[in-house]
Amino acid sequence: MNLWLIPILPFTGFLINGLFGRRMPKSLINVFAIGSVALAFIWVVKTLLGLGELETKYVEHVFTWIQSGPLQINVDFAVDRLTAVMLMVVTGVGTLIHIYAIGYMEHEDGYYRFFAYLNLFMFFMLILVLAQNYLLLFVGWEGVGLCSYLLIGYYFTEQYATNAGNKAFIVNRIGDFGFSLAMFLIFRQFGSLDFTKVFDSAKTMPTEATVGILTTICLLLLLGATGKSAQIPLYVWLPDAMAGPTPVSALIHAATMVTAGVYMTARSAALFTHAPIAMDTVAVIGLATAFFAATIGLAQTDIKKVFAYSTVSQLGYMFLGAGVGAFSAGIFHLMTHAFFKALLFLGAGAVIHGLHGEQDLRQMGGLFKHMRITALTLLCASFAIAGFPFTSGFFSKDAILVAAYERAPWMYWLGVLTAGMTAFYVFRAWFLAFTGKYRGHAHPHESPLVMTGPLMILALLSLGGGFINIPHWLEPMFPEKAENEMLAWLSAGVGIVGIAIAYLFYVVKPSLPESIANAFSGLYKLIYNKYFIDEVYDATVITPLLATSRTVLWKGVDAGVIDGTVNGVGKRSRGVGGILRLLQSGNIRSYAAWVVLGSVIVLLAIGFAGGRQ
Amino acid sequence: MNFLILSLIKAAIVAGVLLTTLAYLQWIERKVIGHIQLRVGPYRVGPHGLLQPLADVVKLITKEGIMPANVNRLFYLLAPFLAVSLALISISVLPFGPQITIGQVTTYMQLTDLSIGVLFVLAVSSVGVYAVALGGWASNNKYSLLGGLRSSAQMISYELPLALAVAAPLLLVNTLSFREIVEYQNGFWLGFIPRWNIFPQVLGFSVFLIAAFAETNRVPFDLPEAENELVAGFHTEYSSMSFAAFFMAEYANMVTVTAVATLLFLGGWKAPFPEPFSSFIPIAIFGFAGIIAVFHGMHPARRKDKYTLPAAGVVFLGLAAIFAGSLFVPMAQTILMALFWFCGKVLFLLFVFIWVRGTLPRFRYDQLMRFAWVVLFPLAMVNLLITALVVALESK
Amino acid sequence: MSGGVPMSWYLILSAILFGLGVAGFIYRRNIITVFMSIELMLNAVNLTFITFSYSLKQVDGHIFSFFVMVVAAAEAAVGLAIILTVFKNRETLMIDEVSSMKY
Amino acid sequence: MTALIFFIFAGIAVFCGISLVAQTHPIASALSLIGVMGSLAILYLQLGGEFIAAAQVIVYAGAIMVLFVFVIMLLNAGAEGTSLNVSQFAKYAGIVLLAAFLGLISFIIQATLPKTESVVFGAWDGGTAADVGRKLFTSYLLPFEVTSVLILIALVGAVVLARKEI
Repeated sequence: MNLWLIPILPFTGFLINGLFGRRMPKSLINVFAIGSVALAFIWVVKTLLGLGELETKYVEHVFTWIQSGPLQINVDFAVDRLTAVMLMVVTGVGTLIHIYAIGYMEHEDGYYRFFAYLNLFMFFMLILVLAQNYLLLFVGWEGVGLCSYLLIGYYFTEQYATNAGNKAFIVNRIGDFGFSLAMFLIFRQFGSLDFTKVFDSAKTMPTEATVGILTTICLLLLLGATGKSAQIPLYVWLPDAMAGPTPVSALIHAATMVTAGVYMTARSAALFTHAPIAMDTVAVIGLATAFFAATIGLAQTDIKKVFAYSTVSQLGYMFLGAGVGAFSAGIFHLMTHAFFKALLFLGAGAVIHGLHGEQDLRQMGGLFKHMRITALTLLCASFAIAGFPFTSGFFSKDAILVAAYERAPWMYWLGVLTAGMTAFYVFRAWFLAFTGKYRGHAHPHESPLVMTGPLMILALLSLGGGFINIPHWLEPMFPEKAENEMLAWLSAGVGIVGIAIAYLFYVVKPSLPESIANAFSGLYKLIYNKYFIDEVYDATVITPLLATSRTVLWKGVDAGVIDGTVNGVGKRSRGVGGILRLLQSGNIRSYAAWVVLGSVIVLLAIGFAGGRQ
Repeated sequence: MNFLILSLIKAAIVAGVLLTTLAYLQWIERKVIGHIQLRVGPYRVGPHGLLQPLADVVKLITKEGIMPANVNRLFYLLAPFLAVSLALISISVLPFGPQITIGQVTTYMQLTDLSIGVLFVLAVSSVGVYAVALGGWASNNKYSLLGGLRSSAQMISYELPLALAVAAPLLLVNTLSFREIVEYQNGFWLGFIPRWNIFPQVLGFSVFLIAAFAETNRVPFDLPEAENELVAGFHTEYSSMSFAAFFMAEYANMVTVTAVATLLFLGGWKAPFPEPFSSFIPIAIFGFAGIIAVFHGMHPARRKDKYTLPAAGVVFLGLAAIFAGSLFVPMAQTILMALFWFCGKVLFLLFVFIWVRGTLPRFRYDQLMRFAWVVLFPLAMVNLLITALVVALESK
Repeated sequence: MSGGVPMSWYLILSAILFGLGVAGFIYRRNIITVFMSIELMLNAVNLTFITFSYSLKQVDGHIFSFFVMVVAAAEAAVGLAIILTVFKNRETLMIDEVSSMKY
Repeated sequence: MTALIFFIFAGIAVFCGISLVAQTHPIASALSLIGVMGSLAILYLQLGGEFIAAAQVIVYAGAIMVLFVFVIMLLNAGAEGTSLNVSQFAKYAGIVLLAAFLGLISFIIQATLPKTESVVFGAWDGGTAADVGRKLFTSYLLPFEVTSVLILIALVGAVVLARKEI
């Protein structure tokens, strides 16, 4: 089926744009960038059609990468139903966002660079999704991290952007550290990194033998996932990552890359299901993140920050789903989230584009009449994320919440509360931006078709995406959970209540939020400043770390030990060389004579030591 | 010891005939060039200048050998010696007739049959450069040096297309022995087209012939001795027998090259016509020539012709009679026919050499080099590749 | 004795030629002569290849010496080009006088 | 007969080798080297290597040495001076070392090789052009191709080096 073609196509685009893009006209860059991704999408569709029902996993061996003793790492690509969903989401949404970026990035410098990075990202993301072993997955995992770093720091002339890039990279390192350790343990335990082999042997192992090691592995994997998917405690990089261009926020930091952690957890479901403690941890972390980020989202004024925290919160939902064993619901939410969150970001990007770079909600308002398509599509996305009945969010979120209720009712109630908050802050943003009077100074205008087109397609998907029955499709891999109509309607009701409150606060009585904020000023400040988490990290981790590095590692180890050793070696070498250089007369004949002397000695040795027979 | 005696006899015959031929080749060349230029050529010494070569030899031997000042005596004398011996050495592996039996003795009409005969000739011709280069260098004369440098560059350059052109027919015949190469060209296509290599290898033959002109330093490639710029090139300073040696070497090289061309491309001693006709052709030619000579002797245009032409006519008629007589002695016929066709082809090619000299102007030096590398070399390469491809496809 | 020559003689001849090459390399001053001494050594080695090829009745030794020749040809082309350049820049062929890189 | 030919040409080879080292003029050295190569070609023939003998003459004597002679003539290289500016070590140790080298290697050759093995002309003729070609284009095809690339590189390198403006 030539699976290798799927990642290679964007890679070709990357090579062409990266190497020659500087000299190419924009239209040609567009052709290669969008063409390569669109071709990849078409190839995915063709491949999936060709593979049919995918009752079993389809594996394709490309080449053997590492062969050393028992360690054999192949570059194998595999497609099963989970991968199929991810492939469709990544290439489909990716294509739309690429198209959107043509319009959004039109006036930016380094146009070719942007698209080259974006194509490179697609390449690594597809590697990640198609990988058939942990190491190859890790290659994609690190590659998307690299591209994320490059794209966050896209405006590298701005200090905040480079800082945000660094932050994302460093925080991700902590997670990757956990992931690496998990891989070592997996190899030590199972003797392989291949998914099929690991999961098969994990299934057949006796429970009591595996509990400890598997829990450790799963917790370490979880650490990796929290880094990539911005969960507590490593979520801090994602809001800052909004420094990148908005299409990047949509593609990488909403739709695809940040869901890699969820994907990886679902991929490792066979391990997690054998480690109940790890499962509970996943669920608790997911729920806590969902709730926590939602509260922060209530008070943000930057439109992209609102959506960023909403992303963190929704990712928390996915982990909650995975943690309570409803992997299929998690993946389902991953897909619908990709639709509506990409739409939210792209809509926000359209708004920012229309306002010439303004991101503050307080400087907006009344934009509905200026940009109707954007407003309407954003409204669709907002309904979807709020879980309004029969939109995509309704199905996927409620599938998770129902599964959570099965696990523990308090999780359900907390989730429902979060859902209410989600509905509130999303609509708060919508009302602030599109209703009322315009408070800014720019001249708002609607975006071109190349931007609104993807918005409309995504709006359709956000509304109707819930009817794609992902849990049923994933049934062979992850057993479906029980359904409970009642609970679903309840959470939807809470969502509608949240919308209503937002309407009340920001349309009917715009003075109300002010008074409430004043009434609970302490709480408001806490939320507004994101619980001072960044400051806490600064004080507890970063400052001590910097101090230790400066005093011990730099002054002590580097200047003292390492430099001392190197200089000492150099001095000794010079001393020895001073003696040896007497041999180096610079006269080629004397060298030749030395060679003859050497051969005479060798001949003598042969003569004495056994030349005679 | 039979082998040694036999070899000595053959060597003596070949050397005698060859040296005479070389001397008379000079006469032929002067005659032909003369007639091309509407002159009569040598005419004084002997009838129609026939004794001219003899006179030349006597002159060259008796002249004083001049040694220029400040030359390296050894190299100065070594150069002409090398030239003539290398030129003559290749003749030893060239066959000029089939296997024959005279009385008890069975032998080849060839000094020695080497299984790598072609390589041997190439090797010897590649060493031949030294004679020219050394002669030019040792003369301690700037014209000679320039001539020597030019000729070494030219001979190295043209050796490539030459070797490549030789390689193509070798691919067809799959052997390096001249004898087997000739045997391969036995017979006829469609009963009347001789199976000579020249027909599949027209391009190869052309390249070979052109490169051969350059290898022997003949017009239009006689840059090493371009008299209008370099006086006489590498042999400016040579006189007497040394000069004669260079001169002889040039003609010997011509004979070698034409003989190799004959063997490789023109079927060697094989007759160009099927058997019953080919036997009568020499009789017809010689007879006709004799009759014409006798006839002109009867009606002389010049006074001397009254004696010379009938004499020549008698000689030709005698030759015709010998060929006619040989029809009844099978072995004699084999020998004579082989000799006739081989010498005929070689003489024809030699005539072409002289003809070209009488026709074409000299190349300029840069044109000469460009022609070798830009035209001849690629052509030879293409020819070789196509031949190799065809051979590979046919062997499937 | 009339039948043949001991194989070792060929090898000793090769050693002698090799030694002569080394001597030329050490004692001669002209770059071209030094270069030719190297060629002499290569030739000596070729002789051993051919001799052992005869002794083992295998053609591989011939192949090796063939490769040696080809490499020698390449080496001569480049080496002589270098010598030409050196002469153009320094007007000398004496190996001792080309020593600006010394020390 | 074999012994006679061997002695004649081995003698020529050694004589020419000595001449190569001893002559002061490069042209003389070059001609001596050609002499060595020619006599070695005869010895190759004796050892059954008819192809390699021809190649020796064509490639070595006919092409490589022509280049040498050509360059010597082009540069008009004269005889070198008599002053031997040899390094002290090489000057004194060289001769002794060479003598030791030759003695040792002869000793080892004599001691190691079986005494009975002798070379007879025509006893083995596995070195024909056909044999060499077959081996060259089957077992040694890759080295052969690599050599062709090497030649190409050398060609380009020589052209670049010998250009006028460098």
